[in-house]
Amino acid sequence: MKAGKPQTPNPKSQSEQLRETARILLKEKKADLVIGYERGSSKRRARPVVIRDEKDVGRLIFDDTCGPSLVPFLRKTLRAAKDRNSKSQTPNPKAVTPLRVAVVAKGCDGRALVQQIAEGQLKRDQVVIVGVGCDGIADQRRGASGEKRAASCERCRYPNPPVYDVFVGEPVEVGTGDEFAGVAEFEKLASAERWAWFERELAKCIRCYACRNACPMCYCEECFVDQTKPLWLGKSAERPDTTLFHLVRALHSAGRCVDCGACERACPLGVRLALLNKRLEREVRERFGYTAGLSMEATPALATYSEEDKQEFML
Amino acid sequence: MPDNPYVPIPVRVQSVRVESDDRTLRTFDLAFGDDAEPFEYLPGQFCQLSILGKGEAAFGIASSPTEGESLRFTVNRVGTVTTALHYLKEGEELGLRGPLGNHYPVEKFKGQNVVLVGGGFAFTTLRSLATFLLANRSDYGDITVIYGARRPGLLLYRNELAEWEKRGDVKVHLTIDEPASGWDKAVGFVPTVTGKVRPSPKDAWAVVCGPPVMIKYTMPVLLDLGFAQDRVYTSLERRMKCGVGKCGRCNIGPKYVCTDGPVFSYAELASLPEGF
Amino acid sequence: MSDWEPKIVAFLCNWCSYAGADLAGVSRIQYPPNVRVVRVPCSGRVNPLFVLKSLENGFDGVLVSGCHPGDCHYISGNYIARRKFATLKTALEFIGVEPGRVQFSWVSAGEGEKFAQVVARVTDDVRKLGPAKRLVKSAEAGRAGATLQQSRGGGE
Amino acid sequence: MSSSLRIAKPDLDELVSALTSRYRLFGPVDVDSATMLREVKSADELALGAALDGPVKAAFFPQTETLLTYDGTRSEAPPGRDKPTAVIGVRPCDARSLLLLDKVFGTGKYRDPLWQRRHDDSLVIGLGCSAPLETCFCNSMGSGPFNAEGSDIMLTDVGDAFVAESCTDKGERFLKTAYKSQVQRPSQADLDKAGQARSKALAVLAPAADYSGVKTALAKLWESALWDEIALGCLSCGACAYLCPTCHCFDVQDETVPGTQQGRRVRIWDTCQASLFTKEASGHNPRPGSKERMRQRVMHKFSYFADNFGETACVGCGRCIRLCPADFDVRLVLERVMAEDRRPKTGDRATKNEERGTKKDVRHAG
Repeated sequence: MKAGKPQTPNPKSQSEQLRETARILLKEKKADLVIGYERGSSKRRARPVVIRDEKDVGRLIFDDTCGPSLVPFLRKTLRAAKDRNSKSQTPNPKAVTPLRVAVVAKGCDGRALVQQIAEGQLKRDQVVIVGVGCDGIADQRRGASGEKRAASCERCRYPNPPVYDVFVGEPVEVGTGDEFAGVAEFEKLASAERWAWFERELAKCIRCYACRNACPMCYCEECFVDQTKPLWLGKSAERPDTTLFHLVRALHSAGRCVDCGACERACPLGVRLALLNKRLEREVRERFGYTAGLSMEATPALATYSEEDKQEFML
Repeated sequence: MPDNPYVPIPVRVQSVRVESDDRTLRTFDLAFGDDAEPFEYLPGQFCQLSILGKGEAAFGIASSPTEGESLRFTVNRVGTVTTALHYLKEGEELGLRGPLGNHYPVEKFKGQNVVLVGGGFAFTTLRSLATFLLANRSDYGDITVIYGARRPGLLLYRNELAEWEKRGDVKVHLTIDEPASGWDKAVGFVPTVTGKVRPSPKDAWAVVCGPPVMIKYTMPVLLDLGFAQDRVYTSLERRMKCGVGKCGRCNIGPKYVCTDGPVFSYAELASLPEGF
Repeated sequence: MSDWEPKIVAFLCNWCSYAGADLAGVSRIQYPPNVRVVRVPCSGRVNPLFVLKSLENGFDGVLVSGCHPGDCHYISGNYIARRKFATLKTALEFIGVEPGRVQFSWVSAGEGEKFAQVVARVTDDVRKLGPAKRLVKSAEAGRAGATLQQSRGGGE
Repeated sequence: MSSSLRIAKPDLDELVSALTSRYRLFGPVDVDSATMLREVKSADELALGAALDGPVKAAFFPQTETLLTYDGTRSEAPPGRDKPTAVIGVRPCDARSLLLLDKVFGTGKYRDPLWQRRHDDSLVIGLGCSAPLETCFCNSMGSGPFNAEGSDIMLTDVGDAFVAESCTDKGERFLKTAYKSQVQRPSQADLDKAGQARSKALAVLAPAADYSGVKTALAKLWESALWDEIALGCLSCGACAYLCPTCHCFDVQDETVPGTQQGRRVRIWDTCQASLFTKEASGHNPRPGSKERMRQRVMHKFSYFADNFGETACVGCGRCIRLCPADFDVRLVLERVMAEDRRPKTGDRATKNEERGTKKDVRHAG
């Protein structure tokens, strides 16, 4: 936790409390397994871990290195279990209780889970949301000091998950100020300057799709870039192809993106991907009055309409 | 092959005909230009056919080098490239890279009996092999062809099959999956028919080509009949791009289908993890 | 560039705008010949990817046109489309694609005159912007692509 | 035969000029948040000493490369090169990776003309690695931070200068004939500093792990449930493969200029982790899931490559760990593979465990 922030009253660290929570969930069979983070390849990195046994809860950690969204790993785990059930020799596969998975969720991850539920991708009773208050993930892009928080965390207004089953630690105070200040600042640039900025950023892209695969909201069975009939997009790493990929990905996540920043952190070359998403988030909020990941019932903005929608841009 | 194995040589469609009654298969005879270098190949090898702008796909050569200079391919329409190929008309040009891969061990077959077992549209390189063996008839012992398809109309090269049946120096056993009107030959799956034909393993080699499931069930039949693992050959298919062992997608264990294959003995496959 | 003429693709819905274009034609209303029309069943059918691919493939401008709100043959296709278009327009302008390259309109089957005006307006806007450069791939592919690639070599 | 030179840092530009007059020169360049291999014209562009994020293979096997250009049904290979290629400032792990790639592209029945065009007569100037990272394991892969294998010339940073040593005849010739600046020999102090850099690097690096049992173990683990477990910790993106200095798989695509019959056939880096990689036109996929694809990647590097070329296709650069979005650690995979091989066999353990966690075990997702 950062210096300068009020210490949590509980003398135990957030990680310790998390381990205790996981132990109880497993012991009381409230969850079959817990997906969380463990210390990774260095002391400033964390990696996803699947805990199945109480005795291993000691591996769980939570701190400002726990960047990756666990939602893709949750989906993967649920799918693997489903595949196994359908292949298993059980006389009545339907009698097998579906796997119930506890997942550690920062504010943004909690919103992603809510959005997945709203989009019918996840059933609420399949997951035990272990909410954690999050003070921001350290910016580990090259050249960053590691002290600063990642861009998405800097502007985060949802440090605590909107929905949870258990909450670990103390809720984190919600930041103030304009979360779209960065977007507004960027928009002051001339069109050509903005284009130059995106060109430079996207020149680094190697089309590895780490951003897409790490994104909690990118769950299409077949991504448009993987379709071959027709082949929508060349596979090259040259600029027009990479730009189109990121542009379409941003459009697909408009009104769904929870600005968790997982894409930016996943990018091995530090391409700043989230700014465009943030701009579209503002558009959707201002125009359609919708914010992703807050309601399990509301229809996502781009899947519905209002007759009163503004149309000043139509000829 | 030219110095640059990625550059196709232009070939011309000499003739094209619909091969199956469901029109999903077309057979092309391709001719080289006058200044083309001699194209030397043996049964079992394949080529990459190239429609510039659409891409490339690999096809076993269905003709035999004993038949003259043109090359024959039978193309099943499944994807982008094969669809583009199906639109080609006589006289039009396309690109060709090859011959690629290894071939059936026709040298080893000399003086021996050969059993060819085929299923469906994978009969292409078996046609090449049978034609090669028949053209050098005196070099080989008994030749047996067992070939099946779902329906009579899906058997490839029906005119030639009829000619072979008339020859008397090759035993031809044709079969279809289910009875059909006008069909007076065998009915049943290829593995079953093979079991009934009971080709002798003595001084014999077997070559099996067909869909994976057919190969899977035919192999044990042949082994039960007494064929040794290293005397049964098959030809494999995998998605390919480069065809020359570089692009890295057609491997089965450490072997590349494009350069170490496509022809493998059952003994070789048994030592590989993925198999067919 | 003096002989350059803008190349514009127009995605027109089958029920209104396409009929509007037709009416403009039979009424012999003059409008610039710069548009190539793609007829789509509904403006809701226009995937933003169609628009982006058009720009990538070298069109200088894109017009998408459908039925007026309330008139959609499929009840709500154009309402859903309106949300998509707003988002697409924002995204394009944010990353620095010039406003005016991609435009949207409602043209009914009876508005031949309006169709002509819309086309004239879009053509004029795009002409002022000049040939599209951002997002364009075609200019770099082909033979140019070969030399380009060599000069850039590795690292990309 | 080996000669050594002292190149004061301000004089580096002379070395770079000597290189660019004869070669297309590539080196590490800082591009905002990443260090990529880019073509360089002058020494001040170079980010020497930084851990290169992009792989060095890009100089010889670019991510997107024209195989041929076409017009209608006629095609031709791209034109020949103007100059051979040189790279400067690459770490020894990266320099060594080029030797492994040359086995793939430069040997066998078919040699790759595009690789040859860039790789023949190339010059590799390595830079001794004085700051190994936590993710580095070159020493476990039979190399080391100052290993000269693959380099023609090796630079060592001694503070205000580099000590340049030739490691091959080619490197020796270049230093003797091309670098014409007044020749300085390294002082004893320089050599001492170089020695200190070496020992410091070795001290930083974790002790070498013994992975010699991996290949034998892998041969027994084809059907193991281990692959399911390992695959759970992977996002199936292509970051590892694209950034790996020895991964060489590629896709081929045609790109036609719209409205014409002209275009180019390009090859583009591809990854065995993508489901499309082996998916056939019929829809059949011999490697349908992330388990099969993960197994392929590990098997290819640590078993098949050794079968075909006698070496492991890994130089221990650690990019696949350091830059992985899920912090997937290939070293842990190797350890688990060996551990699994040592385990007494008790039936299909993991599959049973998955059923509602009846048995107790933990598998971390990496």
